Amino acid sequence: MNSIILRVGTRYLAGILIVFSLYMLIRGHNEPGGGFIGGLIGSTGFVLYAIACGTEDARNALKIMPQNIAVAGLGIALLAGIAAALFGDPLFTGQWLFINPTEDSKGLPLSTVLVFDIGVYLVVFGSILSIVFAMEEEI
Amino acid sequence: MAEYPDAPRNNLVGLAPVALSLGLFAFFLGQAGGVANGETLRIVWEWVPSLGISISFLLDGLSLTFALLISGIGAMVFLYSNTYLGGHPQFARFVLFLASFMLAMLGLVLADNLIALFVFWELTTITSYLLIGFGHDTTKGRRSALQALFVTGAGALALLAGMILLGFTAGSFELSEILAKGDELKAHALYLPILILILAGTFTKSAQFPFHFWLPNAMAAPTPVSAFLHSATMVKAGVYLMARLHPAMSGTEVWFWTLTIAGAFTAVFASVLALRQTDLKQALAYTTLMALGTLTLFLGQTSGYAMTAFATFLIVHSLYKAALFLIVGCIDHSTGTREADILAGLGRAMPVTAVAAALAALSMAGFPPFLGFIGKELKYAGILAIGSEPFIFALALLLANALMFAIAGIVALRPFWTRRTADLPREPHEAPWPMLMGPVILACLGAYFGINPDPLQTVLVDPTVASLLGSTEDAKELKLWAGVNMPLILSIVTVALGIAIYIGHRPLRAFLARADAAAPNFDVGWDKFLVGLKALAAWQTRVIQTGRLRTYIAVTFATVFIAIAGTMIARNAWPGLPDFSEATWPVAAIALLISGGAVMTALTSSRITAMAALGVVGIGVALVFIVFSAPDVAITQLLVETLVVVLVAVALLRLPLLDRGGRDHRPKDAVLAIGLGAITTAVLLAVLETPLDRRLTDYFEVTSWPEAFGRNIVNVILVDFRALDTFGEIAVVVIAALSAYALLRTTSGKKDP
Amino acid sequence: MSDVIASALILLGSALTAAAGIGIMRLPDVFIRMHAATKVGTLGSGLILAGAAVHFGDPGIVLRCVLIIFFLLLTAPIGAHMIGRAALRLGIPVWTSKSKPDDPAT
Amino acid sequence: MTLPAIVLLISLALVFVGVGLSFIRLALGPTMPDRVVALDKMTVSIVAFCGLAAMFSGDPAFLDVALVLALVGFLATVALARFAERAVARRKQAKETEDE
Amino acid sequence: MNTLVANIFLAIIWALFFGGFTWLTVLSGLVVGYGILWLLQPLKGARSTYFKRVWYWAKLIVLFLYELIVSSFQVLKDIVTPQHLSNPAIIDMPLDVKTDTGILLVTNLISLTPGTLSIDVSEDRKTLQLHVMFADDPEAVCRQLKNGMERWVIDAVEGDEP
Amino acid sequence: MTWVLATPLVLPFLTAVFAFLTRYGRTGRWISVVGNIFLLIAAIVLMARVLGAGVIAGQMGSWPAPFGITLVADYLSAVMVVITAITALAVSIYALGDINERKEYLGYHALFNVLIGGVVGAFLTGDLFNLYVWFEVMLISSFGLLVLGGTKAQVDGGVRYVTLNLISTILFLTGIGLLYGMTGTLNMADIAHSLPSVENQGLVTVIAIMFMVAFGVKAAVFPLFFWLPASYHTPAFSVSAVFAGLLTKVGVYALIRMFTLVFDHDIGFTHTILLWVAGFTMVTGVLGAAAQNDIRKILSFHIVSQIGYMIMGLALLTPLAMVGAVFYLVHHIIVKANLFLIAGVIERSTGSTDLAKIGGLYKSAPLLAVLFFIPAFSLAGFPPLSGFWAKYVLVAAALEDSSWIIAAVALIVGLLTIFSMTKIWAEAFWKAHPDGTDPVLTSIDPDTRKALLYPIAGLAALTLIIGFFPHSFVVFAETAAAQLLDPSAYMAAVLGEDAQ
Amino acid sequence: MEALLALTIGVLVATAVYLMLARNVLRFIFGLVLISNAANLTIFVGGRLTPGAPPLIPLGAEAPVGDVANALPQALVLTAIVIGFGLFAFALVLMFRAYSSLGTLYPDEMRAAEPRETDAE
Ligand code: NA
Ligand code: NA
Repeated sequence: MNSIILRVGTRYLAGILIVFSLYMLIRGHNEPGGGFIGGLIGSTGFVLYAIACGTEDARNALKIMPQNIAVAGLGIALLAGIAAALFGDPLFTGQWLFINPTEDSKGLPLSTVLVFDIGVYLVVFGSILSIVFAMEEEI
Repeated sequence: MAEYPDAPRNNLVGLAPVALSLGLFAFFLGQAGGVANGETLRIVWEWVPSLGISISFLLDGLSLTFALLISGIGAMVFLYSNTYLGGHPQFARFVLFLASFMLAMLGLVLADNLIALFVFWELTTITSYLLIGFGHDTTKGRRSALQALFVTGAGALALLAGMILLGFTAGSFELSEILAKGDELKAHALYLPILILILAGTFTKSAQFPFHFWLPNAMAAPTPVSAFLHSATMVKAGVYLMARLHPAMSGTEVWFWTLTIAGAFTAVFASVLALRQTDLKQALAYTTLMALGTLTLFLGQTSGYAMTAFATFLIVHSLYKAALFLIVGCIDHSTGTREADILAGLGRAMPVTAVAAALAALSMAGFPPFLGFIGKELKYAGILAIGSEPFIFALALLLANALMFAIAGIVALRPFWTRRTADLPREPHEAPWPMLMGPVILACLGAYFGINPDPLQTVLVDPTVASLLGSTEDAKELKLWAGVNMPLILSIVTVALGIAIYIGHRPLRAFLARADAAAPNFDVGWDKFLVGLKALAAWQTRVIQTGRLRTYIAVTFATVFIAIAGTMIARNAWPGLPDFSEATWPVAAIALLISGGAVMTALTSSRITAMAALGVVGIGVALVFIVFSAPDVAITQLLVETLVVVLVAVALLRLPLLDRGGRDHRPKDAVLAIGLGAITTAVLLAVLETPLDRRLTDYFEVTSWPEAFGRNIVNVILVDFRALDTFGEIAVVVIAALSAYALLRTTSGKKDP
Repeated sequence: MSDVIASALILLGSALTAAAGIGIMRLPDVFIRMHAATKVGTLGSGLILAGAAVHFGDPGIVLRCVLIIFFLLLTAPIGAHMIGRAALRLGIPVWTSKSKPDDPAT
Repeated sequence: MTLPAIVLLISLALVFVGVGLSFIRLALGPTMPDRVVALDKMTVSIVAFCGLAAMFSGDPAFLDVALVLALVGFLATVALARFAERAVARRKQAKETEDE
Repeated sequence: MNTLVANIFLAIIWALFFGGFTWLTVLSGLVVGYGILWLLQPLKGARSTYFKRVWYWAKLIVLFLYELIVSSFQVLKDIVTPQHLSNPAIIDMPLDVKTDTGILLVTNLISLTPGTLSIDVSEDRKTLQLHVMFADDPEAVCRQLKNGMERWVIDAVEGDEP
Repeated sequence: MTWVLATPLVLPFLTAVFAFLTRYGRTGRWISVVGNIFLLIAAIVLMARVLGAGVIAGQMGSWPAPFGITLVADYLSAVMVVITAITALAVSIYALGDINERKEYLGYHALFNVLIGGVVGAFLTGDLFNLYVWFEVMLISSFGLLVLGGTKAQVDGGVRYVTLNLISTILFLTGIGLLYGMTGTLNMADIAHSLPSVENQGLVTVIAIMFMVAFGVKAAVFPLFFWLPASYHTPAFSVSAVFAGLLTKVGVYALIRMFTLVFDHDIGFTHTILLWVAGFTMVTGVLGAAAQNDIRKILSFHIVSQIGYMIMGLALLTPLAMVGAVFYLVHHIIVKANLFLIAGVIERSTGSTDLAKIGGLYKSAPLLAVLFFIPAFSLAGFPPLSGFWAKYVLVAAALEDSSWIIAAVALIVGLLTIFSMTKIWAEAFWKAHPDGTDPVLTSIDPDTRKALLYPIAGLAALTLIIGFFPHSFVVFAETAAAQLLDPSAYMAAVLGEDAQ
Repeated sequence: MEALLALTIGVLVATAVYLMLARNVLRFIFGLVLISNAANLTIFVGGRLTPGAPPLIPLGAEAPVGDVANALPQALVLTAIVIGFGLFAFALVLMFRAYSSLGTLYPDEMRAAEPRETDAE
């Protein structure tokens, strides 16, 4: 797209969108957000990039083939579910680790549930981009 | 053989089944003494006990007679084939099929479980199909194979139904138990259906009128197959089954009339048609039909004479018919033709064959002192024992026998003993001994048992009658001279009439050819049936699988509508009048927005309007989610809606306009669409009238934070409570992406990044 | 006090939003309508969110409202630019005061 | 802490008026960009709607919806505008001014 | 230097998203921002003399808001009056602002202030195509924008450059 | 031990992920084979446990039923999983010779294994929405597999397949929404538990009919089967084999599950409709096949016809009929998948699947003739092959139930099936090749040939085993049928004993 | 409230079906989007409607305060939306591809899989 305004705007917006998407991902367990929403927002960052600067640039920026991101995300989500086996629990039983617990809070949570949500993020992100990039390359 | 000069012969493949059948023959012969003394041998292997199906074998007189015929004639046919077809590239297959057939046939006649019997029955059908299809290179060969398979297969399905009903009615599939319940069966309401279904199976298998037409066509098979399957064994499977069930099912009016009339008619009809044939094998095929008719006729009776006649003629016919088929094979093989009008004067070149043929033909014609004579006398005795209208049936039999007499002369005497008038394709020569063994032995047996019928009587006939009637008491004696009686008189009339027919057979044949051409032809009917079936299939496919996607979609939606609306009406599940009192104006506005967007999408012929209108609907739906407290869903909805617009906008760049001239007005579609919309609303309103059970949500609300450590309950459901759903869902997303990518790139030639 | 300010902001904002809608309906061509949509509309939404910020008062929420306004101001003109450019390239005639009234670009 | 409900209701009504009018413009067209502008305007109005919803319920969660929409909503506008523009480039001969 | 500024910018955004500055949010924001900039390398931007221009930025924002509110009434008036008051035209304005950010700011701000709408920037970045609602005197509109909005932006964004 | 249930579900997805990420080399295909071997092992372990325990259930995520998602295996589920694993292994081996590197690069193995994962999930889940999700997984991967290769026929077939299946999907989803609105639960056993207390029982029937139509499209019953004959002949042979074997059966499975466990309140209405549907499906399918002249099209229409038999078993709903339905289901998967695999070999050795253009195989490729003969005549219901028992039990059930018409239909359709199978046999095998050539298997390169023929031979052997030793299969099917007709054990395993 | 949305869903279904029955598969795609929305709304409405209270647990509380909206249908709808998007994207690409390789968007003219009899023979 030969629009200078859009290109320059994208320079900022794409970054903001991706930061925002990660934010939505991480806080999703407690506030609106989560892997889906995060992945959707993150992908719009690169969709915008592709529209403004072309898919070649967007692919270069992304560096990894979006399909691989998506499939890896699926693998991560699955491994997060399988991890429960190590603790003798059924598939997709969340495993939690609270770092630095205090009196009034449980501490910083690390969990397979979050890993699962990251997998979801990557799947949505990678999948949308592989479709949009491929379609963009058709026109 | 001339045809396959390089091929090895008399190898293991060819001789093993000879040994096998001889061994079996010896085994069965060994059992003969016991059987004659009324012992029965029963072997049971459980197969599917929970369905009452076992592989159980029972050897009684009837089975033994058949088993000996099958294994004995089998041995000769195998020996014969080894020369006749030895070296043929598909000889091994042929032998395999033929041996399988023989074993299946033995299984059939020995089986004591109806379902096991059916299994063997069908195995004979398949092997016969493969054997008839030996000449698979020709359209005719394939047609004949299919015809035989289809006709007998159709009968077999009826038979299966009959057997199942019989088993259910009798409470067992074991024949030995069923036969003990004859009176119960005959009194049962299902007796008639069972009888009809079973007779459908046996009549097709035994080529009774009007299912006779497949048998002459099956002569496309190699001659040993014809000799074995289509005269001595398989076609008699139907007869066997009727005989097998005779004790349980005979004696009713319907049994008597059906079998008697069908048998008599087939006998006469077939022998008339036999006379019309000029191909020796075809002529024999029709005489086989006559024999089967005769056997059926006798099975319609219950008298001792009839049963003895049945048993005797069964054996007689197998002996002479197998011999004659093999002889025709020798003639064909030797001269290259089977045309009755050409063949003549072979006696000098083929003396052994000629003698064997003469012996067999005399037995067939019913000359004393051959076994055929005894058989014929018993037949007349049996027919005269019929309770009602015996003379009509006797007349029929007389006519059939006379024709048989004439045909025996035409087929087995004329080619050898008349002067040659026309050139033959090949100069005749005697067939090699393995091919002569069978006919000679079989023909001699016919003569031997005629003179000395006692062993036959004790070993086979009496036990068979015992199987049919329960005891040997009523079995009649086999003897050449029974004094001057009605049967003898009929025999003399038969001979006289036979000679007359023989003399006048040429003009008679010409007349028959004309008559036949005028009469309905079942073989042509078969073709018409196939054409009709294909036409029906094609018509149905045109109507249903039209190839027009729009029709498919319309039918699918119409089905949905009819199914739901019909059920709503049938079950009166309508909701009460909807209650709009709680509706607020913002929600009404949103509803209006969504509806407006939807209607605009449906009616516009502009793509960008459609896209924008879709966007409006998406926004409206997101507003619903916002108003009713679903922020996560609203965000997702808005994001997805945006991506939908982006993707559609990209795709549309390459796609043409929505309408080519003229707008898209479709009133009929609109009716269906409105109907579906209305019914959806109705069902939903009805559902909303039931109170909602919030158990699940209540549980999620109280456990979300304490146990799953999340305060966004929706997200906790997604990643924890129902993570498996979410996992499946992301799999959908990944695969959608991979599929879409693959679709765009498989052949587009674009390089992958 | 804050409620009064918030109410004023919200009412003003929503009035502008409605006005923008009227503008979109009434103004004679796509370019002028864009003026209404892009700025009056954006300003209206911005004011409502400003009202929300005042209403809630919580710093986190205020920041969020500020971000929303910032993003609106960042993206709305880019969108307008894209539409305007397309309109121009489509060759849609610009309505001028010399054009016939109520007969905008066709 | 609660605003007078009447204020919110009036605001809501006004926002809906804006949305409704935009929708009419979207339906009327007549040109492609007109429709895109209308949709864009509606998107921006929804941001306002989210703000109102947050105040109605007292739950700031709805502001997250507004945040997302403010960031992403213009993407549809961009895509549609680009479509309008390219569609013309692709069919120079065809008179594309009047939509299709 | 550019990268660092952008990095901080992203880190702040990140922290804002989490609703406050704690060592955890800022630090993680810096890390995340770094990752993203690494991802976006082909898009290098952001100037280095950012802090010096805080003053100009403040001025820009205030003046812009003033413009926005005051001149909105022009459009409003046109909307609410029965007659169309405007006299629109497409005009070309020469651009002095050079940097990408500058161009974006100028065009966006021009678009946001009622009465003017940026349509396009030419490929050579020298001309800005505008739609002006009240174009009785195109020259004057042009001059006003160049001395106003563009000047402020150049001061804020490109202050160091001649 | 819930992992007995979860492992067969997880394995295909793991296989898919690893096969995709290694698709640049040839590793992917072997990962697929090895993964499916593991799947078969896992399925057999599951079967062993089910044989011991009757019904086993497990709660994913440790959340109790009906709140969390239940995986549950009764006899029917277990045998479906085993048969799925067998088919998957056979097809993954076949794919070694059938799928080119381009398709592998584009993700064939991922699509295939995810499809298998979806099928396994559908068989094991005890949750209605989760069933929807697995249906979607299957559907989307089948979309991808169908069009992979991108020929015109594939794309066109794809359009037909996709549009019609999407309608069913939406209907399914709507049905779930409505059922949830009535019962407030998604666990199928729990729904079955709650439905009797719904006041408007007529409405329950309406929803039942919605599900019947939705699954009817998936199962390809009359008059909803259009998509199947329009598309199944277009993709790669391994793909149509797995479609033919498994996909429609999942629809049948879902019908069986829903109309024994959940919707058993108005049998006089629902199952009468099913019986009519079964009859029409049998007849229209078999007549459709009779009109075709391409092997794959013939086989495709026969899928429809044979689905009718399975529905007939469900519709009669007697113990014997359910035995027939279960037996038919299992038998048909093996046989139909195998026939499509064989069609692939026929195409490779003769150059086409159009009967007019091929021939001569009986003479020059007797091994293939044998391999075809077994499943073809099994399909036609000849004893002692597996199809005979399937047909026998169903006909016996119909006769036992005095349902004369459907019994007659079943028998006549069986006859017409013979007609179609012999048509293929006569044209492709008996008839000489119209080119005068003698097609031979040795024209296929040895590695490919092995890859193609081993799975065919294996499936044929299975057909023979079931045919010759049907007893244990029948006994198994009897237990499966008993579990279906009296779901108390199922419900107890899912909801706990006290729920009864 | 629910009744009003039930009506709206009816309108969505009707328009969607009308579109899906159209000659042009592009309209089918549009119809698909509409009917997906209808299905999602059905689930949402089936779970009953609660205005103004998202299913979130406030900081410091163990469970939601007061009556909040039914979270389960929301999760289901979210799942359905994403699945629907996947299906939609594929369907769109398929139609796109169908046009580029078959040259038409009218399925009545795409007869590669089920050729007309005249074409076949
Ligand atoms: Na129930
Ligand atoms: Na039940």
